[in-house]
Amino acid sequence: MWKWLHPYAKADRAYQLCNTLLPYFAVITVVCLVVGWVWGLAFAPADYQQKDSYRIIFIHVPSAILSMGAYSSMAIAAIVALVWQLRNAELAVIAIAPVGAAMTAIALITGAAWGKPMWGAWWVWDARLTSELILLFLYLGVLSLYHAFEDKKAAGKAACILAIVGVINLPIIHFSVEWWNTLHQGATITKFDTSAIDPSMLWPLFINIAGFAGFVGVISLIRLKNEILQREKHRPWVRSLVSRG
Amino acid sequence: MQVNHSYWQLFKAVYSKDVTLAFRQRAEIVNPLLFFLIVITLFPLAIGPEPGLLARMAPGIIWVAALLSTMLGLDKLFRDDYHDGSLEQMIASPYPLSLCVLAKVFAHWTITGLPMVLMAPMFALLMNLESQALGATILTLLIGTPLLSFIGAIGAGLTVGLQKGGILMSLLVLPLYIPVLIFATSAIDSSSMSLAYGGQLAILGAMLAVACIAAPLAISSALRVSVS
Amino acid sequence: MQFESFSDFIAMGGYGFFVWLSYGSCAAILAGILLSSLNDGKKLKKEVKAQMLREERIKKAKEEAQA
Amino acid sequence: MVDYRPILRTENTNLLEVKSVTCVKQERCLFEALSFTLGSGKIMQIEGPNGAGKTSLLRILSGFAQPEEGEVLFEQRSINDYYDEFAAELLFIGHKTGVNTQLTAFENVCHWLRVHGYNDESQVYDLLGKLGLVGLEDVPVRTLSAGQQRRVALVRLWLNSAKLWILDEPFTALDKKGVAMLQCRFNEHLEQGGSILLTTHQDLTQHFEQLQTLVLEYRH
Repeated sequence: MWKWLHPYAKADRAYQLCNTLLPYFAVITVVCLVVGWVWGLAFAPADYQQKDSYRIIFIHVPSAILSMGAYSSMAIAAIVALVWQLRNAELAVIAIAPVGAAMTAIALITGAAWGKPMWGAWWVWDARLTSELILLFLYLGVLSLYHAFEDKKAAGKAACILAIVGVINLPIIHFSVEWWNTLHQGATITKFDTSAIDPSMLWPLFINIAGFAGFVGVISLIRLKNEILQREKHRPWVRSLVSRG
Repeated sequence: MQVNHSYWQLFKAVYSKDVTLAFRQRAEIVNPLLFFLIVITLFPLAIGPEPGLLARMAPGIIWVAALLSTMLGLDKLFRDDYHDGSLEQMIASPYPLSLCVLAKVFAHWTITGLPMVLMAPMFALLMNLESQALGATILTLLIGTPLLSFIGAIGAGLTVGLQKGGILMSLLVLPLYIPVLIFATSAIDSSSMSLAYGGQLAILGAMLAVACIAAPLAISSALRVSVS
Repeated sequence: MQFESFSDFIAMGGYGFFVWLSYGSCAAILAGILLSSLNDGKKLKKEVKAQMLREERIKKAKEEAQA
Repeated sequence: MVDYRPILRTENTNLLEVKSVTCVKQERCLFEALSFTLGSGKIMQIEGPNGAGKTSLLRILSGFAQPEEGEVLFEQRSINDYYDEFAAELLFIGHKTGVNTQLTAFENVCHWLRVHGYNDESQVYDLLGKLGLVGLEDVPVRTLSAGQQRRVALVRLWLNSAKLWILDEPFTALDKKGVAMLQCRFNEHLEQGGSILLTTHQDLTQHFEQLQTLVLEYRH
């Protein structure tokens, strides 16, 4: 199984792979995001209870899902990097982290903006919002640890270790926060029942999720390309690539 | 020279070195405790001295203070060994590095965690905590503070090679402390309401068991990265 | 189309501020990270080019010194 | 601990084998495709200007740092895969000597012995005396001079059964007598079939017949 993967362990092949994948991801992203946003904002019917404010769901839910998804893919890359000593996987960890942090930030901001009309407060110590906030701290930890090291080889390894420690802790944190929340829950919080959502709202949601996933892919690929270039700066293939155009 | 491998001997050697050093520079033991005490003193001054309010907030205050004073000692955990080259000698020993790390974490707990457990009754008195909650406070500190040392040591190992590792370490470690904080404070809360708190203690114990096994591995690989 | 007019669309049934705040900040963050990533790549390529030119200059100077 | 290792040691095997090792630091290539071997009973001096990568090389050979490419074999096995076994046969003394300045000389040496699995502490006092630290055995090391502190670290050379010694600038801060003692100890170790890898700016050619030298150049 590893045979077909092996060539991509070489930096220049990985760079080429990024280049081939990038257009597909870009097309998916642009199409899905345009369709999803227009549909979600203008064509999806208004919610019976929350009226038009529920339209935030079309960016809040995808960004929340992708913030978790990006973290788990980052952790998988970190495990691959440490176990099989693959340099490119290490770079992938660093490439995914910023876009994951951005997704988390979007989920938090949209959550707050949705919470104000619904709950009457910008911030509520709701279990999901709280664990999202902690997730943001974990992302920022990985990023700031990476940037604190001068030796980027050591930086990559350290970031990988932290990402793995984080992913082991994440379920524990999530579970504990949820449990803490049910313990302290006040009466003001209304729960959203997402399972009973109407298909006419579900479709734009799915399309938006696909669009956000594509966006995470696009940014990860671009940043992975950058990281490879940065690390292989002095290699001949980079030079010929640059001088070609 | 005779070579005689004994894991227990190694554990003792590393542990006793750290503890001896701490006892030679008393400040290392006393300062975190004083810090703990001062933080706890600040709360009544900030939020008012009503006994009811204090008792309500006591578990949280005691635990936040415990988290912060554990962080104080963590920065030093590997720093001296890193700078004088002892860490390299530890890596270049025929023993597994994780065992040395286990001994060092245990020593750190003896120096910072254990005194806090012993002083807990006094803090509970200061905060007007109900007497039935005292047992829970001591028990959660007893199980929770080694957990803090283990998790914190991962951060300390990752940042030991950095110039300004101290603040960064707090940023990395504090989010990971959240589950400990939640379960410990809720155990004290339950006990002050005369409810059973065995469940929370069991969860803390389970986390400690996992940390005992997994954390030394993470810490030793972090140290290898920092040394390279 | 769920809305009668463009102003209705902007008003979002009274929730316009919150909806547009979310979408606006989301778009800003997405665009920001995309542009900065692309910009990083361009900067890197420029750096490599500059390094190559520098090396060429050193080489030339050495050759001239020899000749 | 039981030794399960297969017996591979024939007389002329190479103790240490370096296979096309490349080291890149801070985006600067220090050395590329470096290969050499070190047999038992041999001493090798690594020379080169500051910044040529001497210390980096020693750290790779001791297994602290990983090379960009290539591998290091000790008794024909990769040091990374069998690190604990390799460490049992390695004595490393770097720039940072691993001496804690708060502890006394005696405590330092004993701690080192215990961490490395040696448990005979009877000779420590005598050896400290032999190295000119009489009366200083039980004062904190921070009160000693730089040369004396280095001697505390170098006592380990008399207290180990490692085959391979890797020493980074062992002669720093030592006086003439200290240097002579060290060279004498090196010869003993070589006669017993041990090997030494060291960096130093001293000229060692007169003192060791089997001296090999490896010159690293500063690369831009």
